[in-house]
Amino acid sequence: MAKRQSGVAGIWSDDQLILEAAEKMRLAGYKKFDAITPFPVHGMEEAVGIKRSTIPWVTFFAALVGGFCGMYLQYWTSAVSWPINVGGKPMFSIPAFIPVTFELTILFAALASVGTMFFLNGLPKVDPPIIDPDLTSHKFALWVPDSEEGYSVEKVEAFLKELGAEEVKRVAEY
Amino acid sequence: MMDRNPLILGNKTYKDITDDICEPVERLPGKQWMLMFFSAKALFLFYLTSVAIILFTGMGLMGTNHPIGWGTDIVTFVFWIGIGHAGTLISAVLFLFRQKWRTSVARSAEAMTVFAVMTAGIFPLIHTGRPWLDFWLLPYPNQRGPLWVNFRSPLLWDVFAVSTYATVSIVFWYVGLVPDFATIRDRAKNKMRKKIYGILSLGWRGSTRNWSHYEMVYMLLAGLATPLVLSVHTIVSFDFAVASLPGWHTTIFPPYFVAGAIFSGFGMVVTLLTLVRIGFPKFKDYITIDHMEVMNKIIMTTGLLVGYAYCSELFIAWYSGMKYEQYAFINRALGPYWWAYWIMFSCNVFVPQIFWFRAARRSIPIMFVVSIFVNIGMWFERFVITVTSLHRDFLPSNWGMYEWSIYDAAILFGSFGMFLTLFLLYLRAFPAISIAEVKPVLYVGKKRGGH
Amino acid sequence: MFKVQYLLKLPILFLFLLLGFGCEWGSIGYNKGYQPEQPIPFSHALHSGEYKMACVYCHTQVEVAKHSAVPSLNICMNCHMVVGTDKEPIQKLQQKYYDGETVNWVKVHMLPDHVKFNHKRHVHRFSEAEDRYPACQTCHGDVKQMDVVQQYNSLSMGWCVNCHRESEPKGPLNCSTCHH
Amino acid sequence: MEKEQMQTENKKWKSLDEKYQTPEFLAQAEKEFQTSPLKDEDADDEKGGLARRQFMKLMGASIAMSSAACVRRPVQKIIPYNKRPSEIVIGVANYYASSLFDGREGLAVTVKTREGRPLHLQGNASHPGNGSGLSVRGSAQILNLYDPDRVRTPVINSQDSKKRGNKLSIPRDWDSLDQRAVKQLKEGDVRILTADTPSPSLKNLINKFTKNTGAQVHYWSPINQWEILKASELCYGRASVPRYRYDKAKMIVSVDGDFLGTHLNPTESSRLFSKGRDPEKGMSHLVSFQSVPSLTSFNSDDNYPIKPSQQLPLILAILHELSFEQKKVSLPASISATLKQHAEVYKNIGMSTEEFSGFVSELWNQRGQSLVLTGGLQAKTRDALALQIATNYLNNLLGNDGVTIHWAASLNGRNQSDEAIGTLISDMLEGKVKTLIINELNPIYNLPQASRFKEALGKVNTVLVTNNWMDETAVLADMVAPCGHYMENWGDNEFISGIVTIQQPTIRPLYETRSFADSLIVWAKMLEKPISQEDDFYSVVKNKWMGQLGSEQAWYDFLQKGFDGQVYDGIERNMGFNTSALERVQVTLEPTTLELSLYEKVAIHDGSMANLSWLQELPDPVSKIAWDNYLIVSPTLADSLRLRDGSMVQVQTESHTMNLPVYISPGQHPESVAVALGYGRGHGGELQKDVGFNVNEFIVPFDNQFVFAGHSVQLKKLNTTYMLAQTQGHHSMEGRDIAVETTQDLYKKSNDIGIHRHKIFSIWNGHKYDGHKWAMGVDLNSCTGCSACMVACQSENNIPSVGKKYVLGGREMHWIRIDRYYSGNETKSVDAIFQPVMCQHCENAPCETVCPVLATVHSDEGLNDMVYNRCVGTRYCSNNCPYKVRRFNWFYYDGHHRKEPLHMALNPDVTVRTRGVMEKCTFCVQRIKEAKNTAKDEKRDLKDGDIRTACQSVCPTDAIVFGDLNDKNSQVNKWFESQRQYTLLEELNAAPRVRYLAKIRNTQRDLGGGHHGPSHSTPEATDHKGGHS
Repeated sequence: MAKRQSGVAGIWSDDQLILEAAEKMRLAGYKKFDAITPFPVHGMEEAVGIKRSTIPWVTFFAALVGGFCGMYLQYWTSAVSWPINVGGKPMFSIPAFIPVTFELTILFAALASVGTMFFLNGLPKVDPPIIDPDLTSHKFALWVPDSEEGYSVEKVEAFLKELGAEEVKRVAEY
Repeated sequence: MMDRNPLILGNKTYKDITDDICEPVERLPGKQWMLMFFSAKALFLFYLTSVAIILFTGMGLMGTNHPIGWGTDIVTFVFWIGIGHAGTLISAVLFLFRQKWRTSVARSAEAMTVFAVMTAGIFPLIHTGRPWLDFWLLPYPNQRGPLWVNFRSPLLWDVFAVSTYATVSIVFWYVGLVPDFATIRDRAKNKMRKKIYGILSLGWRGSTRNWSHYEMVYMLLAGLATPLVLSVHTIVSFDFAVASLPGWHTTIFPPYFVAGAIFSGFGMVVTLLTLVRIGFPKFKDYITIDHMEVMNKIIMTTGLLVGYAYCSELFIAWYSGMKYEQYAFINRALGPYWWAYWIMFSCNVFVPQIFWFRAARRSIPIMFVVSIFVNIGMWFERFVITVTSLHRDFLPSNWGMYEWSIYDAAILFGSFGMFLTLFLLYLRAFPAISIAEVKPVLYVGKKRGGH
Repeated sequence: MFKVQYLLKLPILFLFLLLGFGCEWGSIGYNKGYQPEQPIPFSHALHSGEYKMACVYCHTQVEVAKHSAVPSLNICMNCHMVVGTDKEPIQKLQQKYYDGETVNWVKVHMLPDHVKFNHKRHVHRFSEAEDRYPACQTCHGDVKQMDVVQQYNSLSMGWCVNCHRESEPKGPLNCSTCHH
Repeated sequence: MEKEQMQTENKKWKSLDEKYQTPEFLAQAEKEFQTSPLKDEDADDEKGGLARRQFMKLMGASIAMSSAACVRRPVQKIIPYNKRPSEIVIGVANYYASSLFDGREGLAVTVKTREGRPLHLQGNASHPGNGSGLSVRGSAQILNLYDPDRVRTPVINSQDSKKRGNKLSIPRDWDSLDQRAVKQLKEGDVRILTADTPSPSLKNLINKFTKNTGAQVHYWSPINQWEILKASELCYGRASVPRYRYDKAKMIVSVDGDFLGTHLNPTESSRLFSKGRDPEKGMSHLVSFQSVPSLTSFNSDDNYPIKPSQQLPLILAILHELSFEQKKVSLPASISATLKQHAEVYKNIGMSTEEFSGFVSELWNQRGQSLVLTGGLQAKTRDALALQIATNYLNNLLGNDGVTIHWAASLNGRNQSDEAIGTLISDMLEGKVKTLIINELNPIYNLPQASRFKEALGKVNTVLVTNNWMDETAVLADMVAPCGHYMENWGDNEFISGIVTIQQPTIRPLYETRSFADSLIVWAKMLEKPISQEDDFYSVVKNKWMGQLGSEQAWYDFLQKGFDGQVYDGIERNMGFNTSALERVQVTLEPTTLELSLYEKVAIHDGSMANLSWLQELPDPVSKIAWDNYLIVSPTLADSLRLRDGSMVQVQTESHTMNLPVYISPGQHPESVAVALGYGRGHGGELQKDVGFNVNEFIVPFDNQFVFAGHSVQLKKLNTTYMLAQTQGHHSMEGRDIAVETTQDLYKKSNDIGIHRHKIFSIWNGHKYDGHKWAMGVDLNSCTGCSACMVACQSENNIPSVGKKYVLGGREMHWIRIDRYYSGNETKSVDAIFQPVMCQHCENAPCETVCPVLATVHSDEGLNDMVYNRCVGTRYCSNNCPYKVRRFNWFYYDGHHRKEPLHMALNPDVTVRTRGVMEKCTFCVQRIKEAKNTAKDEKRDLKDGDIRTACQSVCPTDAIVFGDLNDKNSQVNKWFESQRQYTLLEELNAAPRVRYLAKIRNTQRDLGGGHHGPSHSTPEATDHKGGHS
């Protein structure tokens, strides 16, 4: 994601049509192409050939760390660092320590998930170039970067037109 | 399968949706909005002044006293936190249940959550005797030994619960907003606007890879927010339930509080959305009368749940055989604060029963009035729990009355100024309906128009 | 106690730094090293160091009272009726004494009003216990070397508490030990 | 623990040397305290100090943050002594034995001083009178000393002498005042109006002064016992007020004699009374007939509300029953006719014939060890003298004279009468008086217009007042000579004949004051008619006692011990009774349908110390109302007039009409109402101004006496209400086992107090307390509810007073409060039970668990520590405290304390709390530490009794005991093992370290209260706490 690439984009204005086009493109052997849509189009992931996101694992482990930190923080401060007799309760009052443990579990998990998402999606980006302003409103695009195996502008342009793109754009930097 | 009404009315295209929703953000505010905003702002400034006077002079200006250590501040805190719950519930729980109708109302409900939690969060901070030392509630390393905090105190659980809830709510809300910010960015004609929304959108593109991670995270957040939202009001209820007072020390409190929170939250959503519908007539196609009806059904249901909780409290007090508990509940209903109890009971249990009638459920004026009653009732519920339990506890020699002062009123009503100011600003600056979420449900309940 | 725990502390420390309250971690704000100028340039280095006068000669009540007390002027005059009368500060001191006035010394070691410290107890403890500490120097530093007295320790609560924790037999760690 | 230091450098205390009294010197002296916790800003930065504190208030948070930026703290200064007095060690308290008169009774005290400031008072434990006990007013004398409204220099008023209206007060020095005074004194026709003094030396001086100068002295005080004196003179031939031995009496009958609260010497009386009330060894039987509910009636075993007009008939009915019905005695014929008329008065007070005859039989059976007591303001009807004579006769018939009533050990300093001032007034009116000296009396306030005192004052050329306040009388005087306080002046006091207590000053006079005795010496000398060889009263006292005791060493021993002599403790025989006195026993007071009594309150008395916030803020032990007086009406009367607490009524007697708020009290007779004196002060202090209502106009001058009770009165309900600041709004226990009581018979039978003992278990073993384990026991059987502990606690722990407005708002700050519950039939007579409640120091403290910042935690000795400086003020602890003993600083309350010189009364060992902080009873942890330090210094273990908490040490009845539970022999351990022991709210398992001993009532009745009582009453409309609207 790091470097900007040049490439070719084909633009559709119907989500059903671009879904079919993406399917065809994948079957035609394109691997690095991507669809750009204003909203998540149902079935597009399979059409473009993207595997299930791995973020749940991150969430799971972050939750474990959060829970552990929460409980350990409370254990250490209450029973190790400075044990104080509070209300005649044991120093390590496990039942009373559950709520904070739980909250930290959730907090760690949520923040880690979002952080990972940002990381995987390369966000935040400062002022990235866009292909077409309508792609976040009502148009849909298929984008083939120059890193695609056997990439050539003309070939891709032709293929996109063949797939029914309403407009094909050459993009210098994306 | 039943035929269902379309979620979005009118023959809209994707572009129409974008245009409709972005419109309030892109045009200059109307007179109506300005009037409301400046009224709210004035109230907000009044609120800040009142808080400043109280901080300067002392908590003694409020009505709290001995034996009633908690009053308007805590009552209103619980009230606002409760209101916050509907937003997360709509966006997270209904998301998990795949309730597609949530898409039109989720954004505003979430915004309401965030602002309600912000409004609520002020109260525990200012209710202390020395608010400038509130940071002592955080377990940070210090030069006092180090001296930590008491993790056994429900107030500390509150610190973690409310701050986690605020954080996760804001993150959830913001994650939802990112694609919409990108939409506004791309539509922007003005450079400044493009820049601001460009920063807010974090450079969102909308590629399928992005959407794939995004949807996954959205679901995960929904999954995390659901137990969180339940835990938060559970923990708020622990402030009372963990204490030993008759009327507080009750195991029913967590579910009772959560039900009450959903109840009051939906009440507030209905209040706000009826106003949004009036303010932005185009939104009527997105926030349809069907949406409102569904929410009214929830209000009625949760109202019954709350009513069940009231009755079960009374039953358990009698059944427990504990004289303090029995007295506390007799005193609630028949003691000096009987009026608060019966305001609570009527507003929360009796009034929503009108929603058994379909006509009432679909009548904007009726639902508006009912939602206001619900919120009044829910404030009184917290008042009843907090004040009437404290004012007569174990030793009759200590019994007393709450000394309601003008500062209590100022703080209570002023907090609405803060909330409304934020909400009105939000309506102008942020897309009030989730653009990216509404589009996929455009054709729900409709035949898809071919090209 | 256990070395492993020090390792386990690390993630917590990290969390705290994240919270951004690390600023109170050091001895910042506790005036360690505070060394104000005094109205009369009294030198502990001279009196206590060179002339080897015992601390209690002037701070008479440190062994019998909570407060160590800065000596009243008549104690100064025990010697300075005759000693050093040619020096200007001594003349000033004498003048004040005869006028029935007193000297407004600048307070160096300050505890807040809500801390009740007992000199007597600590001095006895330090000089009578088996693991003898130098009674005054432990907290006040080597005053014998100081021309102008300076605050040697942070006098923070953590500093107090750690000494109560680490010394044998341990000092009490109740809140009411110092605060009431 | 008490270290009574000998006073060696006497000159320091009583030097009249002006050098020590210049304002500069005083300012310097105050600076000397500035390193103590009293002042938190440096003294030499006077302008900046306040601004900085404001800044701290506002910007606490930013300061806390900015500490990270290494900002230098404010520079503080240390200001050492020039020459340190040898007895002063900074930080170590000195204790001095002394004595003072609290306006009602004389008390031997121990004065605690720190760095030369008196801080706290306790009773002198070895004194046979009040012992370690101290009255509410006694403790408050500390505040009196530092009262900011005291007159600070001699004052000369510019007066229109005819009208006596003050135009201008000019502060002067003593020289000019003395010269003016002496000039007037030389004119002759001098009168002195003063209260009788218990000081033999002063009395001697006064006598010499009158002899040498021809002045006349009139002994009077507003609340005096002339009728007792007169009756004893008529009956026994000697005028004295006897000392009653409540400890020796098996049966005590009080007809409006409130000996536990306001009559004569209540502190000593309470002490003696409680000695005869041991449930294990046998208890006296106290029967009260009261026209005003009082501490005595609430502490009685059986009580009957009566009207003032029934007092004398009741005594006569008893005599009738004894002689004519039961034929135990035979009476002279002269009185029989009178007796017959009133034989059946008991029926009017709700007693059946059997009940009354049983009561009289018991009295007869206990003859020789019983006591019938009448007196007090409530008994000052027009028949007051007849009542006393009849009572004396009854006691005589019962053989109590000389046994339970000691005439040999009389109460001194009470030889004063209404007649004396009556004579003075008529002399003044006749123009026989040229100069009048009024010593520490305030007749303008205390007397009604009808006494014509003000008018008479207009006919006096010169009025000289020796007083500490510019009060109602002083503003009308030509000269005011401030006379100083007990703690500034020397003296010797013989409160009880046979035992003389020393009065040592413990501070240099704060202002330019001079005692009355010194003034007399100076004036006599200037008149060239000296009354003593010595130049000052100190020398007079010292020489007198050195001579009497034999040596200087004996004098120092006297100072150290505080008193000398013995109290008569034998049995007087052959008292004789002059039956001719019985001729005066005539009932002249006609009963009416509604009668008014004036009475005095425990704290306010005649209003002479009304400027003290501690006394005003103290909830009255009987009504629990602070900052006001009110008309007490019975519930029955309130019902018929539809009155509620706080309703205003128009009160009309023959002499006066005014509007008063109503307080409904059980234990009041339906045909009798009462209102307290001492309120509605006009001059003499900021604090007392417009507090309550001045009801002195209801006093009626009649036949050489002032009549306080028995006035026929009419009430009219007004449609306004008034806020009464009551600290306790609910008076029924609601059937809960809170203040537990049982009857002696039941207790003896079952050895059990009849409450449910809960089985309590824990799921873990709990913390161990291996060192000390502090605990407190409170004996409800001894506690009379006198509230001395509340004021002592306030003094010891720097507890602020908050004022009426905030008491109304439920924000009073007392760390120990006395709950008062009623039980029984509220319309007839009720039982009341008092329960002191302070922090219970629970082992499983509910407050600690909920504090988020560890501001309240447990110490390893089981104390519930409250750390003010850690508290952020969530008030959660207070909410979760089942006993509601925590108090919150809603504002900066130290404002009043700081009004100089009140800050000097602050105890430096206890932190002054800031705004927004919770506080509560600490078990006097500073005293625990002090005692531990002393024990360590002496290289010994702590003994039981080394530590006495402030409340414990002033309790006249020893109802509070404090100690170590790990010490098997400690007193508190014994109490904890007692059969009567119980834990308040035991079922909550908070495991308090305070336990109560149940109250035992020596009665045959079935007690209504406690668990026997009504189970659940429906809550009524409002709680009164926080006032009535």
